Amino acid sequence: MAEAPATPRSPLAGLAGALAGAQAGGVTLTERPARARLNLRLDPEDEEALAAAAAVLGAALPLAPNTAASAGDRTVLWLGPDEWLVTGPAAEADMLTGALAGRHHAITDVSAMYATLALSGANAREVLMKGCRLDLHPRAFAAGTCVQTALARAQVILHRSGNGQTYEITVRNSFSVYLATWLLDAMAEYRPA
Amino acid sequence: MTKFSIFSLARNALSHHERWPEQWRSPAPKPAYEVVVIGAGGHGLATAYYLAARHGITDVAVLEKGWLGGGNTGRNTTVIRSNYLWDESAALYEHALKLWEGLAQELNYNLMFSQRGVLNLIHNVHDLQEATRRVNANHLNAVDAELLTTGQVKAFCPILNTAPTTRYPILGGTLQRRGGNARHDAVAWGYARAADARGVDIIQNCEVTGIDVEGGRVTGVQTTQGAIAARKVAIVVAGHSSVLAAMAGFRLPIESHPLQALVSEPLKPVLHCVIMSNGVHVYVSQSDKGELVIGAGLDPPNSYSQRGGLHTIEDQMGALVELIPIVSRVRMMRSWGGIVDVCPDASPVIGKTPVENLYINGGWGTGGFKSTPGSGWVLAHTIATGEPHPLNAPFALDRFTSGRLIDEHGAAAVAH
Amino acid sequence: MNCRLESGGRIDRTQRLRFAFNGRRYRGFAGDTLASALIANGVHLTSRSFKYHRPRGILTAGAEEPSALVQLGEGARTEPNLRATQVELHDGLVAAGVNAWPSASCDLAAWTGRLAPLFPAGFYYKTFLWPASFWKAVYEPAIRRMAGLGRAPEEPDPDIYDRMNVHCDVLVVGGGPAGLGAALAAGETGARVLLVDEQPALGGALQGLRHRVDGMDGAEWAQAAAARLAAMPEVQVLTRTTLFGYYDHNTLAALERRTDHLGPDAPAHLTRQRLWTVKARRVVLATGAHERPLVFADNDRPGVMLASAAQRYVNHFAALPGRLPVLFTNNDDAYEVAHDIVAAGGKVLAVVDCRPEPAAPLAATLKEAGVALYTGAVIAATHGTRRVQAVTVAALGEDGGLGGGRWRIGCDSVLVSGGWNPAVHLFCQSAGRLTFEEARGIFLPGEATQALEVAGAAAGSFGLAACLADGAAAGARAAHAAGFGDGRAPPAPPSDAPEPGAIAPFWLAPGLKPVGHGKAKHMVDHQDDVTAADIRLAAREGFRSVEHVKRYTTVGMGTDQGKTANVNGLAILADALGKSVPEVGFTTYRPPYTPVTFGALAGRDRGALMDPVRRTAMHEWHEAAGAVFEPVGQWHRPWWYPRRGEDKHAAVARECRAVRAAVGVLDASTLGKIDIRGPDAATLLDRLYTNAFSTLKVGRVRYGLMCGDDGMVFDDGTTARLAEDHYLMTTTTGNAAHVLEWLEEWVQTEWPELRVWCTSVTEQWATLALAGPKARDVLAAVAPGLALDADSFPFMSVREGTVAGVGARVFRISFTGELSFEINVPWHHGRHVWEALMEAGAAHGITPYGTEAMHVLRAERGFIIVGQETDGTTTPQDLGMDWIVSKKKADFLGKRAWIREDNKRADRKQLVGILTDDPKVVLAEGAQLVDRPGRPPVPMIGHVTSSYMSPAVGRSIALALVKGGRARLGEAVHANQAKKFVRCTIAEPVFYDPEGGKRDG
Amino acid sequence: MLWIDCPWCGARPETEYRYGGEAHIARPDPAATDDAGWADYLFMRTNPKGVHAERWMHREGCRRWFNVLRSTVNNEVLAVYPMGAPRPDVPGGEAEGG
Ligand SMILES: Cc1cc2nc3c(=O)[nH]c(=O)nc-3n(C[C@H](O)[C@H](O)[C@H](O)COP(=O)(O)OP(=O)(O)OC[C@H]3O[C@@H](n4cnc5c(N)ncnc54)[C@H](O)[C@@H]3O)c2cc1C
Ligand SMILES: NC(=O)c1ccc[n+]([C@@H]2O[C@H](COP(=O)([O-])OP(=O)(O)OC[C@H]3O[C@@H](n4cnc5c(N)ncnc54)[C@H](O)[C@@H]3O)[C@@H](O)[C@H]2O)c1
Ligand SMILES: Cc1cc2nc3c(=O)[nH]c(=O)nc-3n(C[C@H](O)[C@H](O)[C@H](O)COP(=O)(O)O)c2cc1C
Ligand SMILES: [Zn+2]
Repeated sequence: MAEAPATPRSPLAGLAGALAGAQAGGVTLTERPARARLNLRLDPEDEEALAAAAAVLGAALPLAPNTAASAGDRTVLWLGPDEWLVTGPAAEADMLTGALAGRHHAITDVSAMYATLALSGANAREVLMKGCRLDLHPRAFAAGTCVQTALARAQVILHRSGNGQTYEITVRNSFSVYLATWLLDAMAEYRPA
Repeated sequence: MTKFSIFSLARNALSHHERWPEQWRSPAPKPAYEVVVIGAGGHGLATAYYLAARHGITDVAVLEKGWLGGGNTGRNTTVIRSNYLWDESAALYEHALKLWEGLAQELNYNLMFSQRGVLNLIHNVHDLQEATRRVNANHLNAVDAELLTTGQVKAFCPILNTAPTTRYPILGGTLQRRGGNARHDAVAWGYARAADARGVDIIQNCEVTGIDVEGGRVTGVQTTQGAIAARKVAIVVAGHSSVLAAMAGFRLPIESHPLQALVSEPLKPVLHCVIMSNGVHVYVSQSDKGELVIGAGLDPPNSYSQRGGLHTIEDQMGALVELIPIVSRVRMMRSWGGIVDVCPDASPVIGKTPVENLYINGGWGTGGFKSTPGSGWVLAHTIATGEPHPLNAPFALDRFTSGRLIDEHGAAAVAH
Repeated sequence: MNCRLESGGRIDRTQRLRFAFNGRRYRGFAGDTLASALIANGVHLTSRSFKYHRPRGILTAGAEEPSALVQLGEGARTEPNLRATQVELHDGLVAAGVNAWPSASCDLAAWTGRLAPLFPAGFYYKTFLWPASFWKAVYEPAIRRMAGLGRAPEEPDPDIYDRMNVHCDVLVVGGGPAGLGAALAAGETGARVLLVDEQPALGGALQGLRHRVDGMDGAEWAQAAAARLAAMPEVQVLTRTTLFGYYDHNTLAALERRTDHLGPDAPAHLTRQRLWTVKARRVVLATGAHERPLVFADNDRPGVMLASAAQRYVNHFAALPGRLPVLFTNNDDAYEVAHDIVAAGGKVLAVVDCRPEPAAPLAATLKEAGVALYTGAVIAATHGTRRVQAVTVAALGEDGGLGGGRWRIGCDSVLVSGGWNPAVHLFCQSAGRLTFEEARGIFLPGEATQALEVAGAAAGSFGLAACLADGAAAGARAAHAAGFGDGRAPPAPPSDAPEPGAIAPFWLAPGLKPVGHGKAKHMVDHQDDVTAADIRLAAREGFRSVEHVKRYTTVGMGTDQGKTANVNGLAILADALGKSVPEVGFTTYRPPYTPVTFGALAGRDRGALMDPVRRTAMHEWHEAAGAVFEPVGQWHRPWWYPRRGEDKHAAVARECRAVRAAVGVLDASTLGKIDIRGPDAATLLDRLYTNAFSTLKVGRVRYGLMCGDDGMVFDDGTTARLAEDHYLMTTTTGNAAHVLEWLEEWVQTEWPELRVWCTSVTEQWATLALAGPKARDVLAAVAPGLALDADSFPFMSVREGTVAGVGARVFRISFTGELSFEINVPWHHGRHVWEALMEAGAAHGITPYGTEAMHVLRAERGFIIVGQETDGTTTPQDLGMDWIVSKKKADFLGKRAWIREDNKRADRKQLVGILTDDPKVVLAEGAQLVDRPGRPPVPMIGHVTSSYMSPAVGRSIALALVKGGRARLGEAVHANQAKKFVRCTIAEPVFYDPEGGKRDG
Repeated sequence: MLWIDCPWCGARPETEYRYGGEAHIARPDPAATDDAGWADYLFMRTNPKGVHAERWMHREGCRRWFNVLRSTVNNEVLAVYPMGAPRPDVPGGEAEGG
């Protein structure tokens, strides 16, 4: 009988070669490995729920729009006033479910729903500006900012992560090949000939 | 009315064209009229013309807040066709198309009505089913229509990219050969001249600011040029339908939206028919002057601003250069917007209103230019007789209460 | 004729360039425009006008050019209607004037000009009416042959384009003295500043002038300013970039020409042009002013040129517009042009000034230099054909007509200046209002409606010192308003330019004959051949609104949009109507300021990137298996999987048979999936679906129909109850996003009290539909832990388990009528599980099937497809699905609408089956049904919604909506398709396994 | 391009939103509403030339619905307010017709 494969298959598997070729020049594009992900819903006024979630996650849920929080290798992205995307170790769902028992909440496993691309380099912002209508200037889009918006013709979660050198673009699987192709096309002018 | 012809042109050339009379008068309004038509767009002017020409009612004023023909009549992409899905629509639009076929002669005004064929493209199975349904319905309604294969599409319009590798390949098309274009301004002017010649007063710069209703019956209008009494009043103001209805105390199933269009710089002829694609949202034809006339879908928010956003145009040009790659280096010369009055079922409202003797003709949304003669014809009938013509009876306001909508979204889809 | 000055100018004389124009070879220098290079070569005749094919030359030196239009380049890269004045010269450039055949100097269509008396404005409305049949056959084709200026390429565009979105605190449009001042002032505050200018270099009018700024040559000062801006980290400067549209909410759009000037050297990896959309906190419009021509008899001959353009050609390009020019003006400032020409070593024959006593400070100097001065005089005629050879100067009489004197002056060019029109285009596009200033005869920006300032000549400040000061002040103000600096303007640099001189607006110079008599044309619009007589004719014929006159005469409707024509035109109209200029008003300014390439508007959204192709986890497997894909919305779904030699029909039939006989597998991942959680989830579903979901047991699945509040069906699907407060809803592929929005809309806007969350999980789960009598066996092989027998896993229930080693949710539902399992596994493992099923099913001949087979299979069972059996006018009752409409629930969406009059009609269209008398005939989907064949018009009673050859039934089958159809089972009808009638019978809409026995295997 | 302030995410371009039409149209009690009343609710709209109370949903972002007062004459946004809140009074809020 068939076993589960050791690693999940990326929706971008078919573009592996093209991505490998996008590691030099003014901007680079890399696919991030798949991680466990949860969509978390709860009432932001429910202090106890917030506290319970924070206790499990090791970080308070970000309440300010367009922000992210992280603790260890876990990040929590603000998606809406009562919605977060938690990326972190697997098995968190059960802990959270336990912690939030009795409180109105929803935890949905979305570990297999997205691909995440990382765009870095001196021209990364410019590449994004070709397809994103938001103000990505550091004054308006500081490191740590995380928004849901449109990039080219795909809806994405755009997170200026770490020290701000990298933009992590999380996109639904079915759009990922399109978006990666679009990015590679937009990057062409910054790549060595 | 001086007859226009090559001979009158030649005769007037001798007097350096200094003896041409006015094409219409600019009279001051009389205190009262038998019929007041609000709105001197194509529909209002046609209504006045047919009132005079067919019903002998000449004590008519057409009141226009700006310049005649300056509403959607003067800003539409001029696609004319009658290949609508439902019987009611096909009958109305086909009646209009038949009138178009003799209109220039009737009005003695060259409307440049050009039956160059309207080609609707098919991009997926659903389109194909809809198109087949519509073409077959058109046949049975005695409206000309053809279902074309991809090859036939290519043969009819060689500049289309029919490669199967495009993002939305062209799987075929429907063609109405009798469809085409007309010169929009001339339609307003031709009707204005002919109506004026029959005694209709066309009063421009005369905005209606109020509608007088007594005991549930209309008695006249308030305007920026004073009060005007009238036995019957017709609201024919397209994008402003709701504003006028509110003056008479009722609401309409209508919302006003910007609809944009644009023209390219004039080019030597490259496109000899009208191309429409609901699938990728664009339609295009080439005017007799040489510009590509291009339209698309409407801007969603309600607005009376007669302007829209560039993003709508960006999308439509993406679609256009995919369909017709050779126009990629052609340039947009001017873009503009109109205010279209959209009904939930993409069909117009023509007939009585809750106020007695007050009639309405509106809700044509993105596609009423083609119906101008037919619409004027049936509204004139309705006003003259007090009862709807069989062709417009189904388009009464009460269909929204009964639920008997005439849903033309499939046929009207993008626009025009 | 070489008209290049020996020295001077800012061209790069070290770089010689070759180019060809109208079939002849010439040379120019780097830094030239096509126009300046032509002028330097003594070429003035460039092209032909639109209507009369009159010879046309270069009128201006910039964006406002109406007449020197060229077809640039050849082959796939050719481009029509470019202004020679804006085309930068590169080596090897090839161009030709438009609208001329065989050439601009000998144009066969020039006969139209000779017939001009028959072709006044709007002549075509008055003729070509008789005989009626000639319109289509003769007249229109002839008119169309005359249409257009340049030619579109005949091949696809080899170049690429892109788009950039940018935000800034202050956008400065125009890099002349005012714009530079504004950008410097704003930039110094630390604000994010974007400066755009359409020209290759900054400096604006300074490039054409000899004035000094801050002790430097003006153009040098501009370069120094550009360097200062470049050093400011938050300032970005875009040259060769035209701001063409000012939209709502301070959103603007600009077109950058990135490689056009490089010609064949353009690097392939760069996009040719870039569309910038700018969201600006504040905007400073420093767009300068356009000089306006004077309207006089035959003022359109090649060699007639704007004075400021001539000045620019001399000062900037070191090219003399003529050896023997005459200057015609109504203002003092134009004298400076004559002065500059003389200073550069050129000659000016005469200055003709329509004012009786000009007070131009330079008049005396010019006289000394031998320039004849005619005051109170006009040019009453020009002579020559392909170029001006002489003018007749005449004195103005008291009454505005010609007075006594006549002087014929042999000359080769006429430089005209009628004053300046502030470039208010963008201001007007922004919805700002204009005011009219009588003294200078100009429209000025008045009240603004968006967050903007206007500075410099665009605001009517024509003096250099004022422009510099204005700009700095506007820049500081704008920055302050955007939150930077204190709003105080930095000191403006000094300059040596004089204050602007006097002007007397002058709209129409009398000719030797009355306007419109004789052959002479007082040209107002040089591109469309609109004359002063045309405008008067329009007024005479009752076209009183300026908008009417525009449309009747086409003034201002050309590629230049009347930049040189409009103000003169409306002043002439005002005169004809006896009104003032502001009473007549102006026509609406619309984007674009100058034309914008379609390709640039399309940007990167071309070819495969025009719209995303959405792919499932198994997409590459399908590709490898040779699937033909069906586009469904943005998705690509396997349509069928042809084997070698199979056509569509054979492949689909094989797939159908496999499912009915053994087992097939379908990629159903595209179905929408929505996770619905919360204590009120059941209540929500009860309100949204026509049937009840609160009564559904945990672990069970129910099919539901969703209607709008108008009672019409808009989606369907199955919903499973996974827990008391947890449902999983499926939607149709095309409606997935719409249904999620529908749920959210009701929850957030109408029923906010409901405690429920809806989350899309469409792409969390890959969905594999395993169908056929052997489905259980196949699944058992890969999911040994799942009890699959009909009792443990009954129809319409859901189980969690492990499939091929992967955690899965398995639903026992069936869209084919066969025993069927829909297996949901995490998307990442979809491909693995698919392959595992293929392997496990190999022994049973497992067959992947596509959407077409799925359609056939479901139609055999009479299952509807929303959007195919429904069209937005179909109710559940019409579909014969009254059984799914709850009679118990007090209210749900759609219910109220069904008691309306229209829903009680007996002749509503109802879903039925249709069987052709000839079982081999497959009707077209979309065939119309009639009771009796006949010649149109024939009343229709319905239409075919689905139609297939059914392998299982062994004949063709169809579904249809037929008026009162349920009551007509067994009756004969006729289907009309492709103008033929096919006899059929109305039947039950279930053709296969009506008892549903096969669903349990 | 309109830029509208999502109450949560801040200023976003029109293209990120779904326009939701006239605001404050409550769904009437179906049992107590005649056909005309139902038509009113389904189809009749104020469509004013002037200030329009309308709904928007931040489709590409937080997916929240909210209300906006906007002039349909010049597209100026005069107020943004939550679903369920009453229409704010804004100066110049008179609509022509309606
Ligand atoms: C960009 C665009 C493209 C289109 N393309 C097509 C197409 O290809 N084919 C097609 O068939 N249709 C098309 N249409 C639709 C078509 O233009 C209209 O349906 C049609 O012209 C409406 O004509 P009308 O006479 O009813 O309205 P209008 O021409 O708009 O006339 C109404 C008049 O009423 C006046 N008015 C308003 N309020 C008052 C008042 N209070 N007092 C006095 N007067 C008032 C207005 O000023 C206006 O002149 C298009 C529309 C647009 C905007
Ligand atoms: N009477 C006179 O002699 C007279 C009259 C008018 C102006 N002038 C002189 O002209 C100068 C005016 O200075 P200014 O700074 O106001 O204007 P300017 O003409 O010097 O600069 C305007 C700049 O904006 C650019 N531009 C215009 N529209 C644009 C657009 N849509 N997109 C991109 N770029 C665009 C132009 O190409 C130009 O470079 C002064 O030197 C003034 O003295 C003299
Ligand atoms: C079919 C059609 C063709 C047009 N052709 C031109 C044209 O060749 N040149 C031009 O400047 N405008 C053209 N226009 C646009 C008008 O100039 C104008 O923008 C439009 O009538 C709307 O009016 P407004 O811009 O004054 O609001 C055309 C409009 C239509 C409807
Ligand atoms: Zn938001």
